[in-house]
Amino acid sequence: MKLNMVQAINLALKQEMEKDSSIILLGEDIGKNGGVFRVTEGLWQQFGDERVIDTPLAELGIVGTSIGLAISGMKPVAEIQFDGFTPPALDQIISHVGRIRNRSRGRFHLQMVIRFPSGGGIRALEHHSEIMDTYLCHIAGIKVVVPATPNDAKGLLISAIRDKDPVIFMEPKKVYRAIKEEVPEEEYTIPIGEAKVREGDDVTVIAWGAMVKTVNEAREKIGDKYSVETINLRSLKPLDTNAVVKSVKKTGRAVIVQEGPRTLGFAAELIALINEKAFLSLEAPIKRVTGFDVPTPLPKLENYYLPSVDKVVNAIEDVMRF
Amino acid sequence: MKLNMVQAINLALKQEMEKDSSIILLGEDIGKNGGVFRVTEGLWQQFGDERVIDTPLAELGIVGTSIGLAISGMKPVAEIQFDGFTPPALDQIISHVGRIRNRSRGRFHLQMVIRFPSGGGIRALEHHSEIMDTYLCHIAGIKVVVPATPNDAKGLLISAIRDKDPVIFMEPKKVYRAIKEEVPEEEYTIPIGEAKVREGDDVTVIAWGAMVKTVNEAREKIGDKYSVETINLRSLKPLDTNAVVKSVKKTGRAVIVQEGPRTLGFAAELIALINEKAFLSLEAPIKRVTGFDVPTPLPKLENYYLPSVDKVVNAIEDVMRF
Amino acid sequence: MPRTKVPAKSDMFQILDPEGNVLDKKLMPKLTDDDIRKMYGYMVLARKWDEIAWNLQREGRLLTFAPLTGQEASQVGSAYAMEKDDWLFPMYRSNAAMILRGMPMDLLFQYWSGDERGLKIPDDVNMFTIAIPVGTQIPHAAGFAWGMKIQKKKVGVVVYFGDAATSKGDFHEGLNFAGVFKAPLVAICENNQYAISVPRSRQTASETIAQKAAAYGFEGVQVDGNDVFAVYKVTKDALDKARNGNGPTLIECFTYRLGAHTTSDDPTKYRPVEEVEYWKKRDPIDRLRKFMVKKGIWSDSDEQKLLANVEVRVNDAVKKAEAVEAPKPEDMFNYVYEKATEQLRQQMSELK
Amino acid sequence: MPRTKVPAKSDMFQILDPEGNVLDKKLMPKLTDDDIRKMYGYMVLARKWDEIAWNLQREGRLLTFAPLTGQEASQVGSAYAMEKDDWLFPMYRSNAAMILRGMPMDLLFQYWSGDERGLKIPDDVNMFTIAIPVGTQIPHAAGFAWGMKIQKKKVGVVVYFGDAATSKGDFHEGLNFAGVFKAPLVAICENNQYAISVPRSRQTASETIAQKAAAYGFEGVQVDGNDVFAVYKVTKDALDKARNGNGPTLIECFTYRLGAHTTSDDPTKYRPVEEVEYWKKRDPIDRLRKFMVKKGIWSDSDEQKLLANVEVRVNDAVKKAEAVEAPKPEDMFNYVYEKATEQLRQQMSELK
Ligand SMILES: Cc1ncc(C[n+]2csc(CCOP(=O)(O)OP(=O)(O)O)c2C)c(N)n1
Ligand SMILES: Cc1ncc(C[n+]2csc(CCOP(=O)(O)OP(=O)(O)O)c2C)c(N)n1
Ligand SMILES: [Mg+2]
Ligand SMILES: [Mg+2]
Repeated sequence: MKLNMVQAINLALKQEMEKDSSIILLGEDIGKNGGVFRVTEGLWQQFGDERVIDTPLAELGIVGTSIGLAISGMKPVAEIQFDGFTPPALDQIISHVGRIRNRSRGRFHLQMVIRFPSGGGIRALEHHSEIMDTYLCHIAGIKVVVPATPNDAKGLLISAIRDKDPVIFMEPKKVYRAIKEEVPEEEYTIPIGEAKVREGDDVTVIAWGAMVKTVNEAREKIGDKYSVETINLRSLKPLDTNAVVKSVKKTGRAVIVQEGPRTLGFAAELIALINEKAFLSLEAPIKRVTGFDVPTPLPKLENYYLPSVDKVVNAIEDVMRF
Repeated sequence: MKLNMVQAINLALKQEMEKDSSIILLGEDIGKNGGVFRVTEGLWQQFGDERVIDTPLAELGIVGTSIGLAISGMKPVAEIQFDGFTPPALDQIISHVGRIRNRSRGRFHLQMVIRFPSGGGIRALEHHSEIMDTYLCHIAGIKVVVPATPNDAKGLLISAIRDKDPVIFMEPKKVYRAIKEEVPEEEYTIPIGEAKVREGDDVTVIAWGAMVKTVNEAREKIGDKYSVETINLRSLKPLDTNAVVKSVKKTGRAVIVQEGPRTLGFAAELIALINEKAFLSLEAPIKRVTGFDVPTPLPKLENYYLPSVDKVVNAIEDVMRF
Repeated sequence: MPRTKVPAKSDMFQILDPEGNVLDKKLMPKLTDDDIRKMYGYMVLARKWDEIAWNLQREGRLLTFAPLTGQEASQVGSAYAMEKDDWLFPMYRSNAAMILRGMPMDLLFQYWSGDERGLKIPDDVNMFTIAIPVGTQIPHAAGFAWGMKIQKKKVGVVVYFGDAATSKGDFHEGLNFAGVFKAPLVAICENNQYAISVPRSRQTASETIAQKAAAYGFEGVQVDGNDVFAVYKVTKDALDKARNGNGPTLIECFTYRLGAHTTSDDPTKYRPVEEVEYWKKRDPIDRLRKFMVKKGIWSDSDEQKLLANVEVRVNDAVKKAEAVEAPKPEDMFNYVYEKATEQLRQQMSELK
Repeated sequence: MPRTKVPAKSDMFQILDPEGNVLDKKLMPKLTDDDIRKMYGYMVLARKWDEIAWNLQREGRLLTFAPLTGQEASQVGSAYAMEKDDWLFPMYRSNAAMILRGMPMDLLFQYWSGDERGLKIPDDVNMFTIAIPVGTQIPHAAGFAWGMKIQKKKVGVVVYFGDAATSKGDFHEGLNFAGVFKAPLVAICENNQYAISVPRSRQTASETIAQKAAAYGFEGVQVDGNDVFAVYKVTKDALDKARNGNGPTLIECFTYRLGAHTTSDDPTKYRPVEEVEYWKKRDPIDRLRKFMVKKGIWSDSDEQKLLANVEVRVNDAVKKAEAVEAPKPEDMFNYVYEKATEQLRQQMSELK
């Protein structure tokens, strides 16, 4: 079955909800309207108003009540309408979502998912193109997952819904309808914490979310000039440190492609880890290709801000020539 | 005049308020009560209820109205009572504080300071010992300042209040009363973005806030065994990249001591920068001594969590022996 | 002046009925015929702006934007009640109010085409930037109003937001501050019955939005938002009260969004045709025109002239906006701080 | 049943006057003498807990903690009205309610001495963990109550918070959700007149807290929080209503914190002696004792026995808490996830 990411996510939700009646969806406009990106299309019609729930416009309330719903025995899958509207929920996520298992010494845990469209590249208004991974990956006690393809999305979302810990699920909106690929009709899971590696020998290029597509295009463009190993991280927390370290030990060179602002982006953490675990293998400084430390520009300048195929190619060249 | 950090901050506020009647303080319990750490003691009595303002308990409201106050021509210095209560204000900080100059193309700017007691080490309750630097340093358009001593505090706070851009001022509460030092009575400024270096030759140890004291103690303990260069960053954003790079180029070895959780702590950014700008000088992997990726434990275990003098000493030994 | 008792939709304040008749002459605010024609002109202009912008968006010349068709009385009535020194804090759907208060239309087009330079509000326009995150502008406006009070300036502050914004903590904390500090704030909720697809009844169980003011210790008024005179009068009174030091007011303009939420929205998915038809009969522009015609201050030829005039003005603004040269990439670095930091200067150099 | 009209402190619901006389026999809830003595016992126990904990804190054996002295009726009256299956969402000052609902006192001591193991609430106690960040527990409770409704369980949910919590967005968004989804929630605001040093009047301009319920479309009641019977009755009615599917209630317990905000606080800095004296005369424990003595169901020797008994029980709890071996450092890693991640296992190994 060829599906795009929107369809793959929709199918994962539908199949899990059919199996487990404690799963409910809540968010803004996810019901009759099917979500602003149509991710929940048809689910309200199938599961009704008690399981696909339009909420008041209040992200703190959505996440805060999801905590209570999870404690009560439900399995909430909350949608935040856009990345840029997750900050109102950050207090509940930082102060509670990541802490309730710990604070209660395991009496309570949160089987819940918070999913939202993530990142730029669709020529959207202010606050509709943000990357939130730094804020979220710094928080202990939560997991952070970013699919790069429809296939990733279905398998990872099913894992996320079944996970006994709270999972943040960031859906690269640039990819939503940009890639179609074969996705199994039946359910399957992709373990959270496992990267996907496409082998190569000369240089390791690491990316996640929408940047995986950019990296793949760069790889095409480079062709046979260098043998590029690419890593699609798929989850940022927990991270597949082994895959990263093993690869860099082999290639000795690394480029990291990160969509968000540079300072304290996830690339910094990857560089720190490689420094710690593969220092002696490094033959060149690790290069990061990232957004800039400015508010995400509006569409007229967005393309100058986002990492492009050319920037990635140049970075690979730089690292190889070092 | 020998002052501790609480007194130094109090004096800076008092002197600036005497000079500039557009400066107002707002926050919870900062008036008659003088603040839970007594930082604003005596200021309500001196400046009255219209300039030292107890607000409702609402951190979003404090920061959100401060934005409006700043646009109206006031210079608000907002206090958040504890680090752990800054997350309710994160949306206003992320979505607006860092963006208003940019969004309005310079028509509006925010001359405002958000200050709060920061970090652990005082055997406090949950949410009273957190380190927020990652969340804040990732945001474009704001500045982030962390004094390590009373002297730093006075000079940096005066700079922050006079800065035409919004400044986050994190006050290491462990240091509040732990150090007394000579602080000039008259006003003076310390430029935001300038680190303070104590020279040495063998290894660079970088810290900020309360960890500077820990590092200084480690340096004492190491004595003449190694010549340690220490850097007190003083501001994290903008960062004194030159000071860091110059030092590591000289010593070839670095240890970074960070109070907060490891993953995506500010140490990661420093490692990324050193990798980029001083790769060839590095003789050993950079070592980071940090808090763990767990919710800050309650006091019974806090000391196992926080970087200690011994851990710093061990890290220096490790890096030297590499 | 009749004010809404809490909670009672039937007590909604009205002056003009849908047929353009004045319900009670005593309620009619002091407005010259010229004022009335001006207000009408702004309403028609705003609707034309929507129509032209919608087409531009369909041609890919604008980004997503939010039309206000149906809410013209609510915006023009309230903004027209403002004095020169008053300040406006808009939301993303406040084009009519912004234009009335002096925001150049070409800048608006520039902004909605994805260029931040469109939000460089001219220095002599007392207006803040547009808030996209729902409700977040309310504490800004409250703080600004409070600042006016501290500085003893007699300035009223108007902030616009939708019905769904009342569900946000920002609404609550902002209005609570305004109440405690008696800020000269007029908080205008344009209750257009929907948050995208979510109806007002799913937004809150309170019968009216106006009654939420009780929580903050000041007055709340529900007004017929399609009645430009009622909106004008209620806003003017609230602004006078604010400037006189008597604190904030919450005004609920009971209205309806006749079109889509934005250019990305298909409202037929979530609301019945009959409902839209019902509201079309209460169109605020028709209502005011009927009044003017009955009063003999408006003719068919006035109407034709106006329609031609607003079309030219909007099209001129489009032309002006589209003639502006593309922003330079460096532009994204120039307003992050007063002075670019070393880090930013370095990043800027990577553009080349 | 007399309910507070909005806004009117004088309409506050009362049953017992400060001298222990029943104002109106018809209002008196059905409680056996044994019930009443039990309630009194919990109130006295809670006060003793405070006293002993205060001293322990001064000796460095406890961290900062928040005494509830003065608020015993508000907590015991409401918690005693709960049925076995009901759930409690506490704040940091809810010790009396927590103990009454089955939280072992030694665990509380352990928690307040800085050991998270004290918050492992026993499986058979229907209670959530303590919220330190003000107001954040309100959406949790609203969500839990909503979950009970979805699961068709007849369970009422009580959440406690202070007067200042009502200023937070969490209060607003949580109660608004509760109203929209008709969750079986009883939201109890212990209005003890202060947020640390900030008086209620600086917290909000609304005359009562109870009237804030109007914003969410459900009932708000102001009750004399030092009158254990009034609190009991209002809470019981609200819980019955909740379990019967008739939605949430906001209860404002009008009370006073007789002691310091916490062990770190010096209340003489911000409030007059006379005010404290006024409230001491309305002490909820004295009031109930006077009632019992007048009714002939309490004697001096009962009092002596009770005092001795609570002292022993509290001291035993202290002993038990202090006999627990220190937590192991690894403990901080064991409950971050269901299964420690590789990263955490590595970090744990650094402890050695
Ligand atoms: C905090 C936040 N959440 C979600 C959105 C996405 N969104 C944009 S408009 C809208 C509905 C707003 O409804 P209302 O406040 O009634 O204003 P209206 O658009 O009807 O004028 C939503 C959900 C947003 N802009 N901000
Ligand atoms: C979000 C947040 N901000 C600040 C604090 C610090 N603080 C602890 S209690 C308190 C006052 C709370 O007052 P109230 O809600 O009336 O409850 P009370 O303590 O009086 O019972 C403050 C400011 C906090 N715990 N949480
Ligand atoms: Mg609306
Ligand atoms: Mg209180």
